[in-house]
Amino acid sequence: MGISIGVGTIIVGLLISAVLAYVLTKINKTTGAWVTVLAPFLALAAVFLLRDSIGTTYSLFFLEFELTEYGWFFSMIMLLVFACVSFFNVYWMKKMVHPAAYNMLYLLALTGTLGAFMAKDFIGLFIFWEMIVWSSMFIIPFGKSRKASVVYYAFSALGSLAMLYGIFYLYNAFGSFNIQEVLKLAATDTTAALVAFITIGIAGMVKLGVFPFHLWLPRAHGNAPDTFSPILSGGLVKAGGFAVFLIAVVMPSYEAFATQLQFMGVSITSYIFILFGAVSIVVGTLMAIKQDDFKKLIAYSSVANAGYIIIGLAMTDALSVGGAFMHIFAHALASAAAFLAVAAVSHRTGTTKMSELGGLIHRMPLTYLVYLIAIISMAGIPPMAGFISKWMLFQSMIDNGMVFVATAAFFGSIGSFLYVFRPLSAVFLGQLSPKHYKVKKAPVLMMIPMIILSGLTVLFGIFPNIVLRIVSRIQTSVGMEGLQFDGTKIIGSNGSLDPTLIVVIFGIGFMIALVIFLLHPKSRKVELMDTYTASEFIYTPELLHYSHSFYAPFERLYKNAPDTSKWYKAILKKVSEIGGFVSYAFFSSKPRIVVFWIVIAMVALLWGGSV
Amino acid sequence: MITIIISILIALGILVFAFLWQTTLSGITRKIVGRYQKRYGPRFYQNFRDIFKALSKRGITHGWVYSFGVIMAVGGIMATVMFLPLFGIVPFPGVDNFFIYVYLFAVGMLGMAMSAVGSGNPLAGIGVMRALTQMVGYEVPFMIVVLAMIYGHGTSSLSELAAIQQTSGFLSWNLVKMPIGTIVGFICLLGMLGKKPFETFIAPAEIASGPMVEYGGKQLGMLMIMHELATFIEISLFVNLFLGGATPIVFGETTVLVGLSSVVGFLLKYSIVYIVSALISNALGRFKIDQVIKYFYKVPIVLAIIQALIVVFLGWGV
Amino acid sequence: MSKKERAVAKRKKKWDGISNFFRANSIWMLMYCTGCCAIELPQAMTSKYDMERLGMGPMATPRQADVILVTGYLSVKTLRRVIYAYEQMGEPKYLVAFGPCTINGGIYYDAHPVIKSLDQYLPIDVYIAGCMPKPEAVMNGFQDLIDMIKRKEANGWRKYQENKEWYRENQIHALGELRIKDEFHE
Amino acid sequence: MNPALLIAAPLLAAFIAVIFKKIDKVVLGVVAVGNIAYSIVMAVLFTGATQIAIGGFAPPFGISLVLDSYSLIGILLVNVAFGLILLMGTKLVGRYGIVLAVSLAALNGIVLTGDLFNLFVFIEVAAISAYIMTTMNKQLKHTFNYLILGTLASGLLLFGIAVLYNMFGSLNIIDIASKLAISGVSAGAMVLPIVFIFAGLSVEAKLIPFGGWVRGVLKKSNSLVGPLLVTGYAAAILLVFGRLTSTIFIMSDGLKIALTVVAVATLVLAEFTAFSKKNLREVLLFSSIAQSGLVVALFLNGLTVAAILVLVNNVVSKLVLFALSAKIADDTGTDKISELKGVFTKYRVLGVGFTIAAMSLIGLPMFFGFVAKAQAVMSLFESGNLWLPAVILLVSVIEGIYIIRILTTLWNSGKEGQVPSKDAQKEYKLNGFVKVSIVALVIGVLIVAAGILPITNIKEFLSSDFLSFITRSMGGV
Amino acid sequence: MIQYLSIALMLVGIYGLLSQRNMIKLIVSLNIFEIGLNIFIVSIGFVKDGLAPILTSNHNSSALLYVDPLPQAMVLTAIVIGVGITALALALARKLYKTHGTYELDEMEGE
Repeated sequence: MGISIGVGTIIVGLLISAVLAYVLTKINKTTGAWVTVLAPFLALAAVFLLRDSIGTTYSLFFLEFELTEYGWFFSMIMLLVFACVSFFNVYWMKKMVHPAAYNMLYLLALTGTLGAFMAKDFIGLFIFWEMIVWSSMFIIPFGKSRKASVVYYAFSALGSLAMLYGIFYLYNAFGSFNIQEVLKLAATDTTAALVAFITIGIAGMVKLGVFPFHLWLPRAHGNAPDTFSPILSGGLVKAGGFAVFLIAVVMPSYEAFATQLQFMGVSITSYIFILFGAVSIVVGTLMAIKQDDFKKLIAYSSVANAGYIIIGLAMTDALSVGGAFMHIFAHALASAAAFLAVAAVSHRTGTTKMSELGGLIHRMPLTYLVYLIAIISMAGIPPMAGFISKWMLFQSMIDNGMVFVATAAFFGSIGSFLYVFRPLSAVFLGQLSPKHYKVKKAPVLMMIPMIILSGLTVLFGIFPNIVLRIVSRIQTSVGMEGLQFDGTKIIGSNGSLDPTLIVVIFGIGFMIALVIFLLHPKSRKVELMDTYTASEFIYTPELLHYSHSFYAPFERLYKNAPDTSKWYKAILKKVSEIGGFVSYAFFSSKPRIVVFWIVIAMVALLWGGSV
Repeated sequence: MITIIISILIALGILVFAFLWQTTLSGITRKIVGRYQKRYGPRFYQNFRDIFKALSKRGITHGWVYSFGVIMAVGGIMATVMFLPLFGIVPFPGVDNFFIYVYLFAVGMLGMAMSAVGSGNPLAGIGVMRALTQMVGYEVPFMIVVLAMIYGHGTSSLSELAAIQQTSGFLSWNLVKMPIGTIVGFICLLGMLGKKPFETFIAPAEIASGPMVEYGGKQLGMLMIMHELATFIEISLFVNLFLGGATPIVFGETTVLVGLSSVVGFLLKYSIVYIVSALISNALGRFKIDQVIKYFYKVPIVLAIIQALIVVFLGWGV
Repeated sequence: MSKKERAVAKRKKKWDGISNFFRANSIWMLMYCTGCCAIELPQAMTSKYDMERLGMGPMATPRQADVILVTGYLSVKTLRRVIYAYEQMGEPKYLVAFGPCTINGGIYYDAHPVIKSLDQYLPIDVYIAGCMPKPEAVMNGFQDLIDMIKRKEANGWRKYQENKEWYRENQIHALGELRIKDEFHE
Repeated sequence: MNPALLIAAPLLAAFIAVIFKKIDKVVLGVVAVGNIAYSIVMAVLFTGATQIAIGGFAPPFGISLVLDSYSLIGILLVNVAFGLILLMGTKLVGRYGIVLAVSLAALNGIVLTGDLFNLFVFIEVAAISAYIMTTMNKQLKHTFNYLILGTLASGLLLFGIAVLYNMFGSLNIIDIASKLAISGVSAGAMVLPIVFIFAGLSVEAKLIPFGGWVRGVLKKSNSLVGPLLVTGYAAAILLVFGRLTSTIFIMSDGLKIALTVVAVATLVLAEFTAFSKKNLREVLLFSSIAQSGLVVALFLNGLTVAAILVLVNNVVSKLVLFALSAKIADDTGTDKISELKGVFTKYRVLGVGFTIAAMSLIGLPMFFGFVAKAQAVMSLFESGNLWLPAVILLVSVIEGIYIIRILTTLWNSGKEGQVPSKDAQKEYKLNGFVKVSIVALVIGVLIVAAGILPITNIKEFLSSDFLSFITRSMGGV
Repeated sequence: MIQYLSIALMLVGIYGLLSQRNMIKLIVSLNIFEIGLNIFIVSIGFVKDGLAPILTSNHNSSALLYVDPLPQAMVLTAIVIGVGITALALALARKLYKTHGTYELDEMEGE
């Protein structure tokens, strides 16, 4: 045929497959779900093949696309997540009320993300950006909550409309919608740059779920259908990183704000963004520790991780941006894997409440391993990909001497041990509840994507340079200094890291431990209930399982902390009250009241007009 | 390739030394504490006896994660030790990053926590909860102080940080340059070691030794090895970061003598720190876990931030 | 016995010998303080007699402990718990019984809920005499235990393994039901 | 092409209907279709702005109709909206055929007329037919309220017109405009007539605090009256607004600010009120008040094109939304959002139409609403106004929240905190929904088409001849 | 002078609308307002010493001073409309009286 694959072809293909998925699901649910599996994989292959043609522009009808280094990177992450998660759709078809719509919207969301990452102009970016919003907005209410969708839309709208303001402001100032061109021009004009930074930055912050726009994450992620939560957390949220990257690095902010007051090595504007990131790390961590719902916990952890990403991007030095990119990548893989593990658990047990679960390692060992790897990466422990990114971020934080931000980051990093351990302990370890005795292993098809994601997490934890070289190319393509490598070593500013060596040494340590273990007498296998109870006889596993309000002593310390959602609720309540007042005062059924207002208004107008 | 193998051999040597030294020192400390309490105290090699006894016993297992976690814990801690510089010998030069110790250490801790909770005992769960909560308390101020140090000295390599302190004798120690930081570091060290008053997660009388509640036999033995190694890591971190590492106590021309005396110097400082912490531990009672957190977020963290601000903004202590 | 088997047995014996050296000098106690004899333990542990000298120390759970100290009389209710605790201990394990109550019920010889003769239900390695035994006696008893371990005579746990049925029969005979369900936990 | 036919035909139909009462619906239908067809033909054959004199007096004397691109859009909008509303609510027409025909004539007249007094007459006629129509809702008290306020408003309008006549001796809008240009009347002198005309029109255009009658009248209105008042009437009145602001409203800065404040306050307050409401029709009526405020604000800032786009978007989407809501309310007996969970699961086509209209209303891209909003924001930027775009965008967040709240509730049954399931689905029964669904869907397709096509190259579209010709040929001069 | 009077009449009408709760009185107020307005409009067209704007055999020159006829035509229309509305309003009032048994707006039940 001779059709060369281009971005346009991929987008059209995805749109067609979305329609196809809708039609096929109407005919046969499973077939439709398979379309959602195949389409992202084909797109993944196609985008991967486009690696060589980076820099070319494509046009589709009226939209123009440009394949940039970073667009390619983001698209790959997104497609990877979508491709892996879609296996789960097959199992969820029976549980959905609108399966056909779900499949279609699922692929539309994918199209939206790809389009946004590859758009050449702001209008294209905005169109696809909103496409992500409304496609996912319709999926979320298929889950447990309708309100969640409204909250999600409210925040998304705030972000995207801020972005729209920025886009038109820039268009008015520079007369173009072309992203690269406009941003380069904006860098020369501090006011325009500031407007762009704030407006598009807010869009990014909302998508990432950075404080104070983080409230939609736990609600949307926690209540979305189990198969869609990984997409939200692993995929769509990362689009926010893209937006922040545009204004922080592509613009680039360090040139635009060079005349501003410089504080801790960055401009004051960037520093404020960084502070928001720091706050969201703390808030995300504290809230995640509190949650009882498995999914909400991971959602809040996404808030905390969003903080790292925004800090890294806003610091705009080679190491921090590299770290942010690595973090985007690592967190996408890890949180998708974690959410998939939740989905598998939920599929088998029907609940995501941690206090109702326990001891599932004895029934779902592989799912446990997947979750373990995911949380090790999320907590930033070697040898997983998450460690690399955190290390890089810490390096540049220390380099800039950002004491308070680093305090938050350290707190978040150590705090993440707390919240990632809780599901591990409460869901997988501990006592198995009798009602879950008959729980089976996760189905094979579910295992495939989980193993792929975990495998990649480990692989890029051991050989992060595979990713970091791409990141380095991205950095040079936007005119930054690239990351430095030496073999398997990553050169930091005040030290270097050799993840491969760490793994080797860890392997040696593990082998020694294994040898010690094997040399000594074999242990006797005992029942799970045969455990130290001060010689008391206990027969109910639930009573011997510590999972309810796990960190109670710690939670007590901040139970009176201000609740951000209350602020928003207060605002909306005020809006409602004003509305009620307007409705009561102006829209009366008594003619004399309205006449009174007319008279007042006319007098005011006459007075105002004659001034 | 050869260099890596040599490095690994050196690292293994450090591992063996660390184990032998710390286990002996623990025994000696037990003896000292015994005398302190007007007792005779055990033999100095009592800890070896305990460890090997435990290893030789036939324990129980609660499933694969129970044993796997232990192996992961010991493996992780061993790997951490192998990265440690000792007496100025750096097995893997250039990558002895401070953060590696913090996070590689966490592998071990995670393994142990996993294994402990995997036993299905709620007391283990509570113990792990307390350990993690306490970790949030002590790690953050400690890391802030170290941040200040790395910012000031421009390197995060442990050996280089130690070497910088060896340039002009006692006065270049961070103990002198960052006194507030050292105090914070020492308090955090007590927390790390789980010494009283920060003994919340073991609390034998309250939660039956917390995470260790189900261990017996070889798993317990391995965890004891891990404990000794972890202590070694923590104390050498402290010595290297604040007390100048392997500083010689004899000065002169003879390099061998100076070198040997620096070994002695390191071990001396090490012993003093460990014994002092043990004595403090035996003189104090135990905090409740929320008191621990409150304490760490009231005193050390504020001091740590003050220290960091002094370093970052005033440039003192560089 | 083939040559190979003999070699294995020899090695095992040797290994056991080394192990016993460590075991003898590192005895961790689980104190089952149901009776009055327990009052003598603090003295034995603290500065006057300093049990730690012998490498002994208190432990929190049966899993970690090597020796269980039954300090005094046992009732039907407590025996169940002692058996449960004993069975939870890792091997090798030893049992030290304090006072006459564990032998024949002591001053409770005619009390109906009191278990008279503990060795019917669990193997006892060392008895310590006295009502209550003085700290010196306690220390003496522990020293005996250490010697026995060194001489490989402290084989109570083996005896228990080998005669499990007999012990179990006695236990059930006395207690009716070994593991009971009480009202608190259902 | 004489546009007077658009006014005459419905009037004639009304007379015929008076005489032959049995065929009133047929006549009305024929006239409605005929008007649509005729206005389309006029649009196709449109060559340039003309003034058509009525009764042989050449302008500025006598009554004249103005046919320019602006009024062309107006008549297309009014006639098509009227036709569609009629199509969806045929059953409700009943004995009101005559009134509807008269109102059609009056609406066309409002849009077309170039004479101020004639405008007043048409507004009065339209208002009277509206009063009569609203009696369909059986809310006579509110109708009475509407009547009092409407009459007062037209009195104020007439007063303003009279003052203008006193000043210029003419009633022809174009004539006054040219006289204004020549004589250079001070802005201060224009305050009195402008404020009175503004107040008079605002009552019909539903601006806060003038349009106090709206809630009572529209809250319980059926699928014929409600949509007509929200779309056809609003469109006609707002277009008059636009025509007057761009021709004879010579405003001092103070007056401009004062009027803009009223318009923007309407936008903000009405969106807030809509947010606080729990019933479908109430939400929508306040939303349309807000949109009126936005349109007026844009007109006052001289951004005719943007205002027209916003108006068209509002008319088209509100038509569907209001008609469907009223339909659902008529058939299920309630329009409380919380009691209508999962309505669309059964009536999917209806739901799709509703959803598209709603998403266009909040201005998501790929729908026509985005084009309108983009144009509004961009032209405001171009005119150097930085705060109004921010207000518009912030307010549309609130708008989005309540619209999405409606959509998610209406699409999904099931309690909060539970996955929706088919078993929990409440049964709803709608009568004759097929026709309504088809209309909604067709409009939906048009909205999407109109939303996608312009963004093929939005930059050029927004500055294209197509849009600028609206302003260029406006006013016939 | 007559213009001020007419404006005063309009204000009286508006005062009536503001103060009255009885439907009939409201309608009366509205009529007063309209009458004031009509007088005002007529007064606009008044030209001192002007003739009636009717072409007769005596007055047939366009150079003569006429009273402006247009306001009068306007007022005629306005009066017609006003009557129509008054009739409609009264009909409504009557209908409301039938259902509620009162002309007082405040005494009516329901929203």
